[in-house]
Formats: sequence, C-alpha cells, structure tokens
Amino acid sequence: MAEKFEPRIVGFLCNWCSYAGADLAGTSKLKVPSSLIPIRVMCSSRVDPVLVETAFLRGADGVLVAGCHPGDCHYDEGNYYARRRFAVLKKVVEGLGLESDRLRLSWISASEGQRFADVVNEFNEKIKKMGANPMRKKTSL
Amino acid sequence: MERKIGVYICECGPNIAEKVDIDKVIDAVSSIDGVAVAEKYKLLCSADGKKFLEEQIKKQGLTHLVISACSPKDHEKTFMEVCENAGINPYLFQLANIREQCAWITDDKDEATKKAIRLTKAAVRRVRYHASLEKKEIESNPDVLVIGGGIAGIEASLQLTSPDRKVYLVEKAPSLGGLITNFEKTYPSMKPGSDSIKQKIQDVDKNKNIKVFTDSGVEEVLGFFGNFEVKVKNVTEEDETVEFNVGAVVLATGSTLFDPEKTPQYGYKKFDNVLTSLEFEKMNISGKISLKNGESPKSAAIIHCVGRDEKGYCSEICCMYSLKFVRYLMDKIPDVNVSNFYSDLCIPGKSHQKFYEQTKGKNVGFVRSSDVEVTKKGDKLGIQYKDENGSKNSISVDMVILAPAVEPTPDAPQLAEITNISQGDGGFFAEEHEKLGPVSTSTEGVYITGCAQGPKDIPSTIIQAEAASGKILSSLVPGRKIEPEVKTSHISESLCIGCKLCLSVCSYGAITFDEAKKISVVNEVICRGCGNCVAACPSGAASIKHFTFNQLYQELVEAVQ
Amino acid sequence: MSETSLNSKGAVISAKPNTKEAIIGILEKAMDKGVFDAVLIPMRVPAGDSFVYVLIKDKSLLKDAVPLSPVMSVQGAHAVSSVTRLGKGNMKIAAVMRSCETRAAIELSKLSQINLENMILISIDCPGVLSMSDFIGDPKKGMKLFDDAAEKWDDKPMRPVCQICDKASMVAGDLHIGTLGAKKDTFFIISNSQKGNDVMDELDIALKDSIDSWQAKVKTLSEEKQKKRKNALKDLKSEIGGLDNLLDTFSQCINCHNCMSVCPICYCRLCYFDSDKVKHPSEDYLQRAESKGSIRFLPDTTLFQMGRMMHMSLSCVSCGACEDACPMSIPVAQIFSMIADETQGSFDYVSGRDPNESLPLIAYKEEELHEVEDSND
Amino acid sequence: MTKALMINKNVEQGIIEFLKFLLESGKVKGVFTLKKINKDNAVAYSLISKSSELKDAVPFYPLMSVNAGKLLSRFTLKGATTEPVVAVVKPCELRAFIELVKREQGSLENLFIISSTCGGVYPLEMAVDGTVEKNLSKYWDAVKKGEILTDLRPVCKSCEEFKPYTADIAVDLIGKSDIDKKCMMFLNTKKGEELAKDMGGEFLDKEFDKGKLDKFHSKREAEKKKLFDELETKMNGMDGLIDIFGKCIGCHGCMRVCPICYCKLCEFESPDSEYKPSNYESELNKRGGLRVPPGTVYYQLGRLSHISISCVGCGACEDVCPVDIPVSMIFKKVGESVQKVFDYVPGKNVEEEIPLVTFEKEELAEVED
Amino acid sequence: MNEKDQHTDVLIIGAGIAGIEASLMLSKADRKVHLIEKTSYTGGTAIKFEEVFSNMECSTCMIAPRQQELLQDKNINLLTLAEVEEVKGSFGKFTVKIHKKARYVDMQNCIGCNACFEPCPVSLKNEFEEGLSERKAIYVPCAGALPNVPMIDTDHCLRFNGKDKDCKACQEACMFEAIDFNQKDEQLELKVGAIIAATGFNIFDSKKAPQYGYGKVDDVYTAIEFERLYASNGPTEGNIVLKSGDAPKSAAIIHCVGRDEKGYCSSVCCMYSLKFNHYLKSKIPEIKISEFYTDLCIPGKSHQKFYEKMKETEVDMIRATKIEVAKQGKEIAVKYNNGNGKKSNLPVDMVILAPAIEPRDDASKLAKILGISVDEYGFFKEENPDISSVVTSKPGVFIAGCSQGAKNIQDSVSQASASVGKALSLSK
Repeated sequence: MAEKFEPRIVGFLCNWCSYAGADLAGTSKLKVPSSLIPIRVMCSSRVDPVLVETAFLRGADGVLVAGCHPGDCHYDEGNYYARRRFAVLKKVVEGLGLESDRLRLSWISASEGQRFADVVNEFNEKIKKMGANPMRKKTSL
Repeated sequence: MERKIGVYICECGPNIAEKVDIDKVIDAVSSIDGVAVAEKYKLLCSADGKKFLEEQIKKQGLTHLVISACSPKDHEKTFMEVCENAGINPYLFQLANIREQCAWITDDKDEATKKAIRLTKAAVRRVRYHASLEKKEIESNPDVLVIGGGIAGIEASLQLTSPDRKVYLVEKAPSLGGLITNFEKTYPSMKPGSDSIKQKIQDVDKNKNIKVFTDSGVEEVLGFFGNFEVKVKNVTEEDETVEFNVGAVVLATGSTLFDPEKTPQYGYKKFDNVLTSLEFEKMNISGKISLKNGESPKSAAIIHCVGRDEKGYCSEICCMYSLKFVRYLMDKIPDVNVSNFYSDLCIPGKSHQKFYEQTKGKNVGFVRSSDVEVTKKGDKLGIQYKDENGSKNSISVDMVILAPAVEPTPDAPQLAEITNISQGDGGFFAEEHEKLGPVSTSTEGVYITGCAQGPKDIPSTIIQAEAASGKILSSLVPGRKIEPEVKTSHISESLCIGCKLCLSVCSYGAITFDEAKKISVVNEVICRGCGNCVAACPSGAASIKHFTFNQLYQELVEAVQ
Repeated sequence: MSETSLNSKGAVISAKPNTKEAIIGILEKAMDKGVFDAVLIPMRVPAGDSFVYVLIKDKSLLKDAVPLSPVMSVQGAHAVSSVTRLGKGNMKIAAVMRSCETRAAIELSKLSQINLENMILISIDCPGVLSMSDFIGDPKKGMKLFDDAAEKWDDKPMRPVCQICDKASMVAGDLHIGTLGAKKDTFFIISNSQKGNDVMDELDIALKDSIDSWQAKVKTLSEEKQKKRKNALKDLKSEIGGLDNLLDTFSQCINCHNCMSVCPICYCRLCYFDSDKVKHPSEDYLQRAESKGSIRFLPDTTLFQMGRMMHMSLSCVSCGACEDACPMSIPVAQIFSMIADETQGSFDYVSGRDPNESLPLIAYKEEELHEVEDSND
Repeated sequence: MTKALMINKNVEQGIIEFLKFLLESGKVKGVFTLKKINKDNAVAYSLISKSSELKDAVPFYPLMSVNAGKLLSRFTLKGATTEPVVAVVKPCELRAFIELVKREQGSLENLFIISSTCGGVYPLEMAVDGTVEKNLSKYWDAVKKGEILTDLRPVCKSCEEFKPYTADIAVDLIGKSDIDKKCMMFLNTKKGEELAKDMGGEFLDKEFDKGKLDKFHSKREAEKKKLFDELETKMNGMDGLIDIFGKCIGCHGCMRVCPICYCKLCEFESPDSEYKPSNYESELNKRGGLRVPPGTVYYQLGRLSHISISCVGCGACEDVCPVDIPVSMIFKKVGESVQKVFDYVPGKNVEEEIPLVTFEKEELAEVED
Repeated sequence: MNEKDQHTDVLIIGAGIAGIEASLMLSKADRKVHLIEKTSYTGGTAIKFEEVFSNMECSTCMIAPRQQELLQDKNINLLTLAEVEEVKGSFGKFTVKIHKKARYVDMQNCIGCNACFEPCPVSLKNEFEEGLSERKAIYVPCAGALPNVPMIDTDHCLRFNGKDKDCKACQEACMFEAIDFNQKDEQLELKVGAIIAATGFNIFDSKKAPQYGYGKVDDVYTAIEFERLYASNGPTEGNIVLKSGDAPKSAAIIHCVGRDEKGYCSSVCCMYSLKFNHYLKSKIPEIKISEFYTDLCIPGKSHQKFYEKMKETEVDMIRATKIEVAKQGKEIAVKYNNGNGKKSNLPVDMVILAPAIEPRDDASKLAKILGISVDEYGFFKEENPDISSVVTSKPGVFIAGCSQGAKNIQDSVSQASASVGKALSLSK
C-alpha cells in the first residue's frame, strides 16, 4: 500500500496512575506518538475484555491496557483481576492464531511520565513493524 | 428531546493554538449529527471563559457540552460547575484532553491536529450517550458504637460524645479500663498509669451521652456507613440482647500476649519465678516484687522478643517496657542486679533513647544474645545464651521476666466477620491503606484503633483513638446527610442471573445477594465506582454510571476509525 | 478431586444380568432405603427417537432409564441446574450423568447456578456419544451403532470431540461407576467424597476392593486420548487458526446462538451478545460498511465467538453440546475445547475437577502472570 | 397499469446493474443483499457501500441463511436509517419485516425494498457442503418452468404467499423463461419510480403475468394440502404433539431465528418460567417422574400462541432445529388457521392493524446503558 | 466553649502529607481551612519519594490525587510561600498575621505550560532535586509539582537582584499575562479558632559527621538525594548512576547517621534503608549491597515481613561500629568494626547515608510565635503524651507529623487525623 501506515492504538488508561502518568508525559513535554487514543477508565479492572476484543476486531492496530503497578491499585486489588482477565484474553487470541502481540498490558504509575512515553513509543514501533491490523479490511467478521 | 451539543475548543493561549489547527478541528466536528455549535476560545478556564461558556449554553439552549482543552485532572470539575451554573446536568459534559495528551507530546502540527480531531470526535460521540446523574443524599445516624473499653475505646468515646451524638461503649470485661489498669507507671513519663485511666473512667461514667455495656459482646453489625444496625448481647444474663442504630463503629478491642508455653525454652510454667510481663506488672502494682518463697529477688533477667520468631514481627513496646521494669526493680529493690537479654534494641521516637541512657547503670546489664534458654539451677534459675560472637555463656538469677510478643485477641476473627473487615499481617485488623488510611478500613464507617490494629504503645494508641474520632467527627456530622459516590455500579434486576462473580471481586462488600430474588444488588452508598464488577459480569447485567459500555464503545469506535 | 485418597479403594459390583440393570438395581435399592428421594437420569422419549433427562420419584419408572444414552440431547448439568438453581429443595437427588456433565454441574455450582447440597453426583465411564444428526436420522440404527461401539470401547462412530476426550473417566462427583478394567460381569463403584462414602455405607456396600485395574486402564486410555487429542488439536489449529481460516470457519455461522443456548456453562439469563450492548444504530453499521466497502450483516460473528470464549472457556468441559446443535456443522466444540486447554492451562485449572477449586477470575496471586505484563518487550 | 423498467440482461445481473447505478449515482448509500462472502461460496446478507463489492452479490440466491426481515429490523431498531438504503429480500422476509415495523421494531423510512416472486429456497444444511451451489441451474430451470422443486424446504414448497406485496420494486421470476436475458422490474410505488429514474433501460407499462402466477399458486396449494395431511396424521391430539416435540432439546434456536420473536428476553427464558424446587416436588407427587428441563411442549404451544398470528412461514425455525422437528410446518399450519379467523395475511400491508397484540412492547427498558 | 463569637476557621501550617490530611478532613467537616505552606508547592517531603515501604507503593500515585483534591476544594484556602508572623488571642479566637511572599506568577492566569522557563537566562542548582539538576530563576521544583505554577526566585532573577533590571524574558514568553513583576509581598490577617502545626522535618546535615565523607568523597549520597536519583520524575529519570555516569556495582547503606549527635533513634531509617536495597536491586539486579547498622529497629506488624523479603535479595547485613568512609582509588572504602570489635574494610562504588530526622531549623522560632514549647531536641512539645501527643501547652494549638518527632507516614497521618479530632471535639 502506498500511503504511509499510521497505527491506530487504543489505550485504556486507569484514572489514578496511568492516565496521570500520561498527563505527566505531556507536562514534561516528552515525545509520545499520536497514534494512541487514550480512553480513561477509573480502574484497569473496568476494562471488560470484550471491549478489548471489540477494539481488536474493529481493526485497532494495537490495544494498550494500562493500570497502577501491582499493589498500588487505588481500589486495592483491581489490577490483579485485570491481569488475570487479560491473561485469558491473550490465550484466546493466541489460541485462534491471531496476532496477540497487538494487545499489551502495562503498569504505569503517576510519576512515570517517561515510562509512559517509552511504552507507547515501543508499542508504536512494534505495531509499525507488524503493519495494519488485517481485521480492518475483512468484510465477513 | 432534541440533542444540541456544543463543542468548544480551548486555544489555551499558544499551548494548543500553536500546535493544533483548531479551525480544522471545528470543521471536522461541526458536521456531526447533533452538534449545534462548534467554536474556539482563547482560554476557557479563565473567568471570562467560564462566563462565555455559561452564556453560550443558555443562548444556544445546549443539552450537551464537549470541551477540548486540558486534562480532566485540571479542569473537569471547573467545567462541570459551569454546566451546573448554566442549568444543565454536569454529567452531560465530556472533556477531551487535547493538551497534555496531544498538543504537548508532539511537534508535528499536522499529526497533533489529526489526533485532536479524533479526540474531539470521540468526546462528541461519547457525550451523546451520557445520562444525567443526580447527587444522592442519605439520612445518617451520628451515634457511634465503640467496641472495647480500654484506653483506646475510652479515649474515643470521650472525644466523640456530645449532646447531639450518643456513644455506645461495649466492653466484654466486667469493668472498663483494659490492660493499663495493671500498670503502676507508664513510660517514658513514668507517671502513674492506672490513676490516669481511673480519672477517664469517671468521666465516662459521668457522661450521660455515653451508654456503657460491660460484660457484653457485639453480636451483629448490619448495614453501612451512617446506618448500621447493632445487636449487643450481655454475657452474664443470657438472651439479654439490646439493639440500636449507629452511623459508625470503632474497634478498640486491644491485644493479648503471646503464650510463652509455646516456647518451652524459656521455662514458663515449668519453673517458679518465671513471669510474663503482665504477671510482673500485676505483682509490681500490688506493691511488692517477691519470689515464690516471699523473699525479694537479688537478681533478675528480662528476656526480650519472646515469641518474635513465632509471630514474625517486632512488637515495638517490649524493649521500652523492659526498661521500665528495670526502673520498677531498682525502685523497689535498690541493690538488685538486672540483665536484659535482647537481640536488637528497638527504642524509636524522640524521648526513648534518653530513657534508655538514664536506665543504664552499673547493676543493669544489656546482653545482645541469641538462643536464650532458662534452666533450673539449684534454687536459682540458669540462663544460657550465645553472645554476639556466638560463644556460649550462662548466668544464674532469682527471677526471670519474659517479654512476650503482642498478638491479636482471640475474638479478632469473629469481630472482623461481624464488622465485615479483614485481618492483615499478624492477624491484626487490616487498615484501609498502610500509609494514608491507618485507622479506616475497607468498610466505610468502621474504624480500628490501638493494638487491635497492630502493636503500639499508649501514646500511639491514644493518637489512633483520636484519629478515629477525627474521622468520624469530620464525616458524620449530626443533622447532615451523607453524599455517596455518584458514578456507581448498577446491576439490572432482569438480567442478573445470580452467579455472584461480581460479589467475589468487589473489594468493598458493596454488592449483596438477594436470596429471595437470587440476584446481586449494589449498595450505592458503599460502591466506590471502580467498575470491577462490570468487567466480571458475563451477561452485561452490571454497568457503571458514566463509564457504561456504550460510552466507552463510542470512544473506541472513533479511536479505530 | 479424582487424585484424592478417597477413591483409592472402591467396591466391585456384580453386573448381572447386565451393567445397566445392575446399576438401576442399586438405584432402586437406594430409593427403597431412602438414601435418596429421586433420581435424575436419561430416559428414552415416548416416540423412541431421542433421550431426555427425567427426574424420577416413582422407582417403577427406573426400569426404562438409560444410564448411558447414545446421544447427549440435553447436557445433564442443564437439567441439574433447572432442578436446583433456585434452591436445594427438600429432596435428596442422585444424578446419573457422564463425566463431562458432572464436571459442568460442578462448575455451575461454583457459579451459584446449581446447589449441590442435596445432590449426589454419580458419573459413569463414558465411551462418548453419537452426534445428534447421526442418531436422529435412524434412531434404531443409531442405538445399535452406539451399543456395539460402547461395548468395544470404539470411539470411531462417536462425536469428534468425544474421540479426543481425555477425561471420560474423570471422577469429580460423589460416586463413579467404573466399567473399564473390570472383570467380566462386574463393575466398580468408586467413592470420591464423604457424601459418596455415606451413600455406600447406607447401602451396606463396603469400599474395600482394589480398583487398581480400573485406574490402570483409565490411565492407559486417557494417555492414548491425550496423544490423539494433542495431534487432533494441532491439526485443528492449522485448519482454523489464523484470521482467514477463522473467518472461513465461521463464514457459515447464522447467529442462531444455538451453541450458546445449549452450552451448560452459558448460564446467563440473556447473553451479552443478544443484549442491547450489541445492537447499534444504523449509522454505526453504515460507517463500517463505508470503511470496508461492505460488511456481512449481521456483523460481529467473530466477536460473539471470541466473546463467548472469553466468558466461558475457563469453565468449558468440552461436552460437545454446541457442535451438536449447530445447524451449520461448524466444529465449535473442537475449537472451544482447544481454547479451553489454553485458557485453563494458564491457571493450572481443570474445569469441574474440584468443587472447592476457586474460579480463576475471582482469585489472584500477587506474584503471577508476569509474562503477560508488557508482553511486547 | 404499473410502470416497469426493463434491462436486457440476466435478471440477477440486471438487478446488480441497477444496484450499482443506485450506489454510484448516490441515490442510496448502502445496498442490502445476499452476497458470496468467501471463496467457498458461503452466502450471507451484506451491507454494501462500494459498487465494486457488488460483483459477488447474488440477490436471488435460493437460500435463507437468516430471515432478512430480522436483519432489517436490527438495522433500523435504534431508528430509521440515517442514509438511504436499498434492500433486496424475499417476499416472506419482507412480510416479516412489515410485521416487525408494525411492532415498532424497525422502520421503512429511507429504506427501499426490492423483492421478487419467490420460487422457494433450499434447506440450510445443503449450504453446509456446497450442495446448493451445485443445484443452482436445477433451481432456476424449475423457476422458469414455474414448477415446484422436490428438494426445496417443505414450507417453501407449500408457500402460497410468494408475491412481493409491498415491495417498491418487484421482479417476476416464476414461470419466466426469459429471465436469462431479461430483467423486468415493476415499479410498484412512488419510491420505486423515484429510484428507477435516470436508470438506463426501457420503461414500459406492464402487469404481472397473472395467469402464470395463479397456475403456480394452485400447484403450491396442492402441495400444501399434501403436506398438511401428512402432518395431520403425525400430530393427533396432545400425544401427537408430545411425540413430535418429544425430542426437542430446548435450545430455543427456533425462537432465536424467528423473525417475529423479537422480544429482548423470551418469556420462556424469563424468571417466571423457572421451576422452584417446590414446583418439582409437587409435580413429582402428582406423577412419578418429570422431564427436566420441563415445559418443552408448553414452550412450543406458548410460542405458537405468541406468534402464530404473524407467522410468515419463512421456515427459518425448521432450518436450525438440531433434531429435525417439522417446526415450521406446524407453525405454518396453526398460523394459517389463526390468520384465517381474522382474514389476516401477515405483512401484506403495513397499514393493517395486528388483530391481537399479545405481547409487551416495552420490556426490559432498563437493560439499555 | 460555645461562645458565639468564636471563629470556626482553622489554620494549618505546612502542606505536607499531614497538613493535607488535616485540611481535607476539616473541609469535609464543613470548616474553612487556611493552609499555609512555606514553599511554592504541596506534598512536603513525601513527594520526593518514588516508592514508600512496606508495600512499595508509588508515592505520587498515592499523594497526587489528594493534592488535586486539595487544590479543587472550595473550603481550603491554600497560601503558598507563606509563613506565620504573629499569633494573638486564644482558642476559638486567634488572630494570625501571615507574611505571604510574592510568587510573581498569577495563580489564576498561569495555566502551567512552563513556557517561561526556557527563555530565562539564569540557571542554578535545583534544591528540590538536592542540587542534582539545574533549574531556572523562574521554575517549578519538578515536573508534576502541584500547584503547577512556577515562582520567581528573586535572589537569582537578574531583574530582581539588579544584574539586569530590564530582563523580562519570562514575561515575554508568557501568553497569559500571568507573570507580574509588580506583585508585592502581602501581610494577611486571619481569624481562626484553632491552629494545627504540621511543619515537618529536616534531615541531619551529614557534613556534621565528617567520618562518613559526605561532601568530601564523591558518590556519597544522603537518603533524600538517593530518593531523587531513583525517582522516575527526578534528575536521572530514575537511573541510579555514579558521578562517572556508569551504574554502581556495589553500594553501602549506612544507618543511624547522626544518631549519636542527636541522641535519639529516628525510627524510619532502618525501614527506608531496606527500601533502598529494593530500589538498587530493582534497577541493578547484580549489584552487591551491604547495610551497616547497630540495632535493627523495624517495629510494627508489617515491617519484619518486608525485612525478610529484602534479606532474600542477599543483602549483606553488617552490625558495625566506628564506621568511616574514605576515598580509595576509584572506589570508596568503608572501614568499620564488626560486632566482635574486629576491624574490616569494604570497598564500594556508592555510599548512601541514612541521616537522622531533626526539627526544621525555624521550628523554635515558629514555636515562639505559636506560644508552644519545644523539647530538648527542638521538636514541638506535646503537653503530655499519656494524655495526647497532639495537644500542646497552648489550648487551641495542635501539632502533627514529624514536627512533633520522627515518625513514618502512617503515624504522621494518624496524628493529623488525631489533631483534627481534638480540634473538632474541643470546639463542638
């Protein structure tokens, strides 16, 4: 395809840590790829795996779920549940021979502006290498 | 009703204006169905900006508001107030963060503009599915149940009571006071311990707003913050149960001592004249420190950290009260020899080291030792131990005082269950947050104080009692209603099939099970709106206000466009 | 669970005149003695062309019961749920089911859809079942086909998912009837719980005989199956794995959701994917068509399948009901079974193995699954 | 005299030509029609917005994977289509949609309907192994001759309502020997005429060939009598029903694919229809044994009472029944008898009131986010 | 005391973790709060930490939401760069004079874009970062500081210190007319009913204990310096590096620095030293760490568990006396006597000191103003710990946090809540 591939990445960010981390990346004027569209949720445990599947099947080139580091959850233990759900999701996607690398779970704290930038950059590069999500073109999903 | 969405993009001075082609954004969104107006403004969070928005909402008769500006962390509240002032529900508003997460993270204006458009579109899509949310207000009962009539419970009760607030103080013993009644003196002040508590007990008795139940235990605590129903049972006259309502509960049930019989090496209950710290306090306060044979001891050994290995934590107070015991002994038997067997001297806090320095003396030994063992040596007691260099030594003494670890009271598990809180390290009641919530618990309205929360000395115990009272005085004001979280979960009665998955993942016990209907029910007063239950529910019966499936779906659809 | 000492011993029972009648005999005896008040067991329908679960209180009806029906018309766990979902009731009920049905029942009990308190779950060594379509055509022939195959323990005529089932003799309930490795005209009864022991006591059947021969046979058999399963699933993955294969596989799906409605684990009142959440305004569909040129309508078939995997694969017992009910003969059961291995594997969880094993998604360990964190580095 | 548009092309090509024109001229933004969706010729309804995608369209394919009436309802459930869309559907699908529109489960606004006289379709299972594809020519020959093909679905073979009553544009297929060369579109409505305007081809005044259709009708009538009689013998009284429905596995697939069953939650899956332990106990005291889950026949009869008045006899239910119960024939039979009482032909006319409204329109409102 | 004329507002001195807690609680009780803070930012010392023991929770994630809440709370009047000058009156009717230094940046107009930093010609060591990085004369202490509004350091600003009276580089860069050179220091008078002093602590100046080589030997850091080294929003974005720029292969953590001089145990050093061990291992897994201590003071139910977890990381716990730190070639030599008096010498790349916690240098001055007394160490003195550690000899003046004595965050928060409890219950 001729035109330059610009990944579309959906980022589910928890309000207390990761979204704050993303903001800090901004206030610190760090370079973060614009490919990521942040969606704020109160807790990573709100991220219904079906929502992630929906994004994935709708052609999101990557989906990032980010929450507080284990032990730091504002709601005590939400991120542990989120991690288990994500693990199942990964297995389902892998099991069907689909590109599970397009799904990523990261822990990003409110003080980790730099880490947020690094994670998104890295993920963005990875996705660029992988190319567009073939789902985007499929008409019989 | 027809939807009229207003979209306003903040230039934020050069911050957004220089990085984002705002006019392009306006073009992109103004065509969207439902968008009545799309405009830019130099600085929406400024006084003028807010006035401008208010006028716009009124003038244009807007039903929904979308603002593309800075992070919600900065000004979501600000603009929600604008909505309220302009007469639309503050939740019919969405803030798109095109500064921190757009303008400020790239130099490529084209790129930034594209992203700003997507973010704004997403916000517009989302806001169409927003619902008005109303603040709820719930009557609350200002009265307080205090469980445990020791220093913490008494302190809390005295501080909480007022003409418009009743306190119910429940103590399982026949009288108030707790452990401290056995202490002749308390460190570091070495002021009389029992006297100070006597005074406080009188204050309690005098106070007609404090209802005291002795010989009594709490049977049941149902309900939630502001509205607990309590059952108290008097253990002497059976079946005598009293029921009353309170708004908050303070657990001040104190602690007990590790049983040295579990560590036979110290000879407790095997040999005479081996006492626990509490036994020694009692002997001391009785006026005379004496051996079984009535004579007063010429030498004594105090063994620290009894049961520390078994329990796996340092009980914080043993070193200090051991030093206090040295003082007791010196006072009553001037020529006595005292040796302390310890591993690490734990005397934190500003005045404690001084206390230690002043206690040291020629007749007072401090032996850093391990593998301490107590044996019978003729009519004396032998202490064998390894010193710092690991070489075996032994001395003999008349009396041995053990400093056993502080541990939770046997009824802690039961109390935890009754009050719906959990037990943490060492079996002590678990605080809500190790740092920021030392006296609150995962159940709002239930507070923990003193040694029930963890080993601590009297001043720290009092502080926690005051802290718990503070929490209650500030959050449970007589005559004031409680305003619970608005963005809570909700479970559809007709969709719920009663699998209880939501129940199991809720950290706050906000979800209960209706056995009759066989469905889960969210108590919106307790719910904190994390949304965990929503993701746990396979049938989509659970949803969370303001973060509904549809609202998030709309955002993500835009994100993948 | 099956590895407990509880079932290291069992009882050898005489299978005269034949196993079926011997089993029924025991059930009758138990009802006489009031060990249980009712039995839930498959039975041939009046027309004789199918089998259904019947809850029997009048023991005279037991004679027509068929402990091992040739088809799985209704998944037994569905039946148990229907009886106990709203409460344990006052009857002690014995349910005679296949292992996969028993395990489904245990999963449902964890999901509060079944109350096991008054239930006694009795499982039987399972030779598999015929596919509905094979049977319905000519029930008589089907019956014969099944009996012969079951006799010889020959799985060729059975459903594909039965052919690769390695848990056909897994003991998860209270009692298990073992026919494998038994001497002629005998079978084993193995107890797997206190409940089971009590039942045996009340029936004066001592659990004193060795079951080594059964265990040995089960071991070899399930090892065979595991091999077979491994290869079969490998082939399956190469067939349906990858986006294009997957879409082809599901291209025939007509969204009837039969697979979901017959699935014992899909206990929801209304499926997420039948709910309002998946009903979008026309513009949403038009936009999608716009961006791709065209979309199949209804779309989101794959989302339904993957979503269901997300929701139930951790509890999937590979019973095959879904595949049986699929009008388009999509190998759903095999696909879900394959995914279930993956998802359950990541928590060393075996669905229905143990009533006290907590469901993976309502528990967690602080130190685990680090491989899924930042799984891109 | 109705207007008609004639294109000199094979009838399916002609329609596709027309659909292309509609998309390219911007008269519609979407085309809703059957389409081959993969190399194995799997056929499914698709929403098409790029004319190039029309190459795989098969508007009159003799298969009903899903009743399009249900699909159009899903498409317009949340409100009329925002953009003009044209749909090519079978008569019974159209009638089903009309019934749903009457129940506010869809909207005709902005929607153009093309339909045809229908020769019936093959059973679904024939699609599984590609048999349909192999039997296409056989099908079209029969249609051209106006004959009833034996291996069609029973409901189709006995269907008398094969005319596209309210379609904006109707195509006549039955007994037309020239459909390989000619595509004749009758512009039944103003909407239809609007649509066809500016389309190349010749416009003439024409009528349906009534004679041929009547002949075909009588053939179907005869076939129906035969099938109904067969059924009669099978289902005599309650025992007959129990026999027939005995093997029902309770998957409710029939309900799920039924275009008329539009309830968010079927009454027979709602809490009210659940047995409490006490129900079981009392039942068991009445009779010694009870089938579990219970209420199989009750469900079937209940569904009959709910939908028979509107059953369009599309046969979708029978296609999905895993245990081959002749559901659709039974529903058709009962349905027609009920409909006769009110002399009501479901879906024949959108203005016509539903004789009896047995269901709640707005239930489970709280389910929506 | 129920006289009508009593003031219900409360003055809180110090916007550290204790001050914030107290303010939020009082606001919740519908009290108006004047929170005065000496520095330009809230959060006190705790926001300098990356993680806090024993759960290793991210400190910012923990505190930032509360700082936000604070800023958006209508009941709380936050006065930064402000100090108490005079307190008159008694419980229920205090009159307080506040000196509020000019920030020269308008809190309302500034939107925190930081555009003004870059053009500023002056650059100097950033105190917040313990001098490990540079700042301008107009600055915020670190990214993410709240309120996110810079201040002008008039000592170094060319315009103010006279080096370049016409410099207005920052003003020109600001698009919001937020920078106002004409701002003046203000004298405010507040009428409050009660006062809570939560002014926090200093750490003992390690130079006063020269044997540890601080200030003489490179790569000897104080605890706070090290916290910033590890902080992901700090000068090195959390990379622990030596002056040379490479990562240390070995490190020594020395406890009880200044304990003898101060004469008390600061109660938190053992725990945070163990935390440092975790910091180091998490960034440099193969690093060799030795902790030098005399008595391990880890009281409380959760701390020993943490200690044991740390021991698994093979930290070398050395009970030592007479510790000396000196340069030794490329490395640093730590000389010490071990338990049985044997002399040893351990070469390491990096030394981290755990200095004692001491009162703020202005504590006694403030105490005088407040009319309360300080103890022999200079901490605010409670009237009687057996009665209450937050009540002072002066009715209506309460104390909380480390200004009353060394303590960890949990105890500081408890004391803050306690002081609120006292204030509310005594004035109800």
